[in-house]
Amino acid sequence: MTTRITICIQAEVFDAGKETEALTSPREDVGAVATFIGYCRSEGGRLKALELEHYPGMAEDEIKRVVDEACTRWPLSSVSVIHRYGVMKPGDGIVFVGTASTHRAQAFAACEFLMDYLKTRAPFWKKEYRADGTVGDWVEAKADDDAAAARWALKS
Amino acid sequence: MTTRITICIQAEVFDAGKETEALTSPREDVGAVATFIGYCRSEGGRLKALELEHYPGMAEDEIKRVVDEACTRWPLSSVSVIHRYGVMKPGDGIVFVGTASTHRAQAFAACEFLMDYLKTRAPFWKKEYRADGTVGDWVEAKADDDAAAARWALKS
Amino acid sequence: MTDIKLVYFAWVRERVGVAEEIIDVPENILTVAALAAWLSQRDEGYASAFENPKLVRAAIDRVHAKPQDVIAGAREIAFFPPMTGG
Amino acid sequence: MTDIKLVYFAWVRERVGVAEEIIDVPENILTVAALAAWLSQRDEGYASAFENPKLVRAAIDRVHAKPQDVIAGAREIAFFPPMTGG
Repeated sequence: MTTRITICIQAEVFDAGKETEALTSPREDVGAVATFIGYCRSEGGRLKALELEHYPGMAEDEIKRVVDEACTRWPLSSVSVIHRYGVMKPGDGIVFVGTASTHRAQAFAACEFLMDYLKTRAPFWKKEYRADGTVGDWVEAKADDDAAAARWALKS
Repeated sequence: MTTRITICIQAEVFDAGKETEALTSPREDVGAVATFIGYCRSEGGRLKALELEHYPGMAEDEIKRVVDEACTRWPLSSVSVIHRYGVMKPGDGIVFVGTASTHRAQAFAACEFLMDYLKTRAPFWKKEYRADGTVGDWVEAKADDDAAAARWALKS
Repeated sequence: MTDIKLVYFAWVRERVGVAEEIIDVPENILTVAALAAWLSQRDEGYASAFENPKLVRAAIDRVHAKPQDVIAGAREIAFFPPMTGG
Repeated sequence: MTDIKLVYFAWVRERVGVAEEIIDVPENILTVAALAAWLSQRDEGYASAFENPKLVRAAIDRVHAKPQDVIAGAREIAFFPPMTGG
């Protein structure tokens, strides 16, 4: 199956609705689309913003590698991954992942796989800016995220 | 946690982008939105349309019951379920399920749970209309779908 | 005898020939399964609809029901094939 | 000696004090771990960046690398904390 792949590393805001539509249009063989959007949170009002730093070049390459891996595991007609960098405010979208397939189980599995991967392998780092005006810490990686990625038995 | 719940059983087309946005706006505590859209497929050109019949009243009630069940299992800030009835052409959206939570694992799990449920318990039935102009069969329920729902140990 | 509203969907509806009806159900018909068996004796359409009881599901007052569930007090009973929404 | 481009991200970059640099790496530095250990002796900033080697990840030519991976032939080596994207 030929998979239509879109990968964008960008500073600009994305439109989740348009990205979702683009996953199917104009195909008539897509039965299932799963999407995920990760947002910047205020953490109960504690944060004013997050700054996302990334490794240009490697970010694209690494995401492409895992999208290719997803395509070997599930029959996907389309995959879109958009990951933003720069400063985000609470409520702003940071990442969009969308997968299209004939059946729902494949679309869901591929979408969750891609997100678990992005969390642990895509070269992005988040720094906190606090609501009180001070610069916060770099967000620490979570053991939860490693465990989530390990479920898929990723070669590391 | 108070969950904002939207359930619509409608003939009208839905706009997946607007529905996705509505899941978060204007909240700043949502970190993760998972959505699923099920589409009418042409089945390789074999089908001209699907007609969805439903049980008015029970459809709303039954979907409300499973949304409530999802809310007891995962901390969700918003849940939207839209299920259409009537005649759909290949490429038309049939169902939209969206879940918003603080973290992605909960949003994904709730979204997949809701879809697995809808497939096996929501009172909707699909009839095929073939590309050659003849009326086809009622779509048969799949053992796969029962197995998918059984994963969640739903009380039946 | 008790008046109960019966509703049918999909191919059950097509075979029975009506979408809904009010029927006097004899007092000795106690369960969903008994009701289905009794209905299947009414005419060929009902017989065809209920010929394989395993393929017919039911709801009592808009809640999924099992064959052995008691119908006493029901206002509306629905019969339909396994669902294929979503 | 071999010229290698080194790039740093997030708090590794902040502690080292530069985002990227070209460094002559001695021929006897064979692995990622050896390179990190050698860099940490350059000054306090590097020492601070690499003080807990378990917290520093590396990539060779934009592919994730392990501490024991050989750096021979590398054009660009990156050091950074565990990733927190998505």
